[in-house]
Amino acid sequence: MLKVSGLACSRGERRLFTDVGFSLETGEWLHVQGSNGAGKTSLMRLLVGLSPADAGEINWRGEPTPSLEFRRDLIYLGHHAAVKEDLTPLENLRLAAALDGIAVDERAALAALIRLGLRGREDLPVRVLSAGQKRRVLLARLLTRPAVLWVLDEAFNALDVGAVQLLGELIAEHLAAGGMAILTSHQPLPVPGGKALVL
Amino acid sequence: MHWNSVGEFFAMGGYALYVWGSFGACLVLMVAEPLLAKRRLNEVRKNLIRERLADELDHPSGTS
Amino acid sequence: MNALLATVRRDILLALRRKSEVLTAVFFFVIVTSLFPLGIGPEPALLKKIAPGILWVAALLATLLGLPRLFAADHVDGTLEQMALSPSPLGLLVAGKILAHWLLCGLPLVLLAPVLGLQFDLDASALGILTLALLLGTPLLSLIGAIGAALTLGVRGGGVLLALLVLPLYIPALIFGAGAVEAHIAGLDIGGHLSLLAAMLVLAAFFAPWATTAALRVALE
Amino acid sequence: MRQSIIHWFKFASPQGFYPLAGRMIPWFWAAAAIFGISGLWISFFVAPTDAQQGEGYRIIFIHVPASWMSMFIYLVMAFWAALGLALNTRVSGMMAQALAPTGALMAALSLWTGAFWGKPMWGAWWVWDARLTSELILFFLYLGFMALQAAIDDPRRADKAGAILALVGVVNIPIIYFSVKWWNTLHQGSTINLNKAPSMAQTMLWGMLLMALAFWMYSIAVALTRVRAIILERERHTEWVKHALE
Repeated sequence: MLKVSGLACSRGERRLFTDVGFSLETGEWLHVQGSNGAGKTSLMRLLVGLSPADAGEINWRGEPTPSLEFRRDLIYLGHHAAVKEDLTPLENLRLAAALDGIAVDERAALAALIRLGLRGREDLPVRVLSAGQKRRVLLARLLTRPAVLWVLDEAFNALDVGAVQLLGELIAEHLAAGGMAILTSHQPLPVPGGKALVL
Repeated sequence: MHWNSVGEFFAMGGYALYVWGSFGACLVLMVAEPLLAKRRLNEVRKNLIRERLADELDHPSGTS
Repeated sequence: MNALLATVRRDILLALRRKSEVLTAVFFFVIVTSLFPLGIGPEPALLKKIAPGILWVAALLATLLGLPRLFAADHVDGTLEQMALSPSPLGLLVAGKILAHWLLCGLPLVLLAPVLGLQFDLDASALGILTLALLLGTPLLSLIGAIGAALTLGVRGGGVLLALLVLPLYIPALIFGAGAVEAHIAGLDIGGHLSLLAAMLVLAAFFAPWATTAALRVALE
Repeated sequence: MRQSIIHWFKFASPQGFYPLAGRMIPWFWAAAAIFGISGLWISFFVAPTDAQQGEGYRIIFIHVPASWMSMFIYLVMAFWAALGLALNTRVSGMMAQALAPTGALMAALSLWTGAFWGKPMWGAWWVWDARLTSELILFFLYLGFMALQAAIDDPRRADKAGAILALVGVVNIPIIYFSVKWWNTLHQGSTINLNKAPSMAQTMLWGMLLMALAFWMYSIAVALTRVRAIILERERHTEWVKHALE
């Protein structure tokens, strides 16, 4: 489904990596590893189509990306909180879905928030939540947005033990249902299996 | 040729300030701009040559 | 289309949670227009003559005031990134954001202009023309301004740079907008002014979201 | 055919363009000098005194070419910018960046000479004449372009952002020009105009044309010099630069 070959990237004058290639099929996940500054985040941004590659090809379902179909199948969660501080978790979740052109009713949104352990926080402005809780609001999007490919950049940061466990479960469920995931981290992840890519 | 003397030429029929003010500014700018551009080029060149020299001193064998 | 409306709803909701940001531009408009008579003197004939120009320049600067925030907040918290990767076309979301900017920063000026015009001794028909011209012109300002806001996103000294980029492009809107009111006061036909203003609005509505989207993608790289 | 395409791509790379520009620059300087000297000779010694404006009209021989060049350079700049956006060629962005200061200089010259002509003719250094006003706005557009490029650190992003701005500007310039002209006629602007000032004798036209050619050659020569500097600055870590220096 996802085929990447010959990817190269430089930041300013510095070459980050050259000739990165891998392929991913349904039910598989990729663990991108590397020390600080190795270019993990750059690779993620390149894969999802935020920045152009110096060289190389990315194909999704046999078509070169970025395509509208790719964006429909993709969910990318990066370093940013990507939630609005002035809105409640519920509003954040539903408005984000609306922007994506997906209708998420209150029931589904509530269910997602409760699964992520935000019961009782649904109606507070996000600004009063802790960093870990903000992260959970963002992660709830994984449940409301049907996507095949999850690209999660340092998603396990700022999460407590319980949340790490939970996210591991979510990813495992997603893979079991025929999904794919690309994760970055410099620590072992609580998800079994997985291909490794070291930058 | 309708100028009877050099003085008349420079007087420009009473418009000396305006005519020479214009042509003078034009001359000054059009001399200054290429010089600045040239200086910028020379500056980069000089820095690069120094860098290359430093490289050679750093790797005396010539393998970089 | 739903995504566009959702963006408008979202931005308005956000603005209502932070009312001060919208109100700043409106207060600015009111205060600046009220300062001119104090600086120039209360002579009605003179005020009447300069009214269209002053109201338009003030409206121009007031819209400019809200522009740096148009994309900056979404850029900082990462929601802009999510928009760029959304299955909805980014151009549509951007159009929604521009529309929301106009509803929040442009429309209030249009509605206030007739009231402020009274300070300058404009009669009812001139006030009507002023409102109509602003109604056509302020969306144009939001559209052109959005391009500048996207280009200067995350750039050093963005706010001042934005003014430098955008104000020269505002000149045609100013000329035809203020010109319509002046022509009306002078007893001339104003059809030409308004139709040119409308033509520019159509042109901008077509091209500006596209250029803004391109600039945003560059800024996100 | 295939051969020639490869040939062109060679010059579209900084590596190929740098030495090519270096070889072309002296020729453009020579052409600028020849056109300039003959143009100046016509403007001072051949062209007759104008019946209405006396000798003051001779400013036209630099004012008009400077105005032409300021507009023309913006078009060329936008052309390079569009090319850079469409084909992703690196030299295009560098050319656009190299042209902007020269364009701004031409606009500044046009404004300066316009003021020096206006003082004796209109009795004021500045009159809100349609052409001068448009030129002033064009000058602002150049400043905006340069300021935007200077404010962005990443050269690739600077090129792209500048390109979008240049294209927006190029769409707007006719609109701005037209609206300023409209505004000017409504407010009963000045009746004498610098650009169609004298009853345009044949020799005057020739003088203007030669001066315009001189300005044109000058602009190319300066822009090429500047683009060489930009190429070296941006490519300083590449292997070819090390060999290209003497």
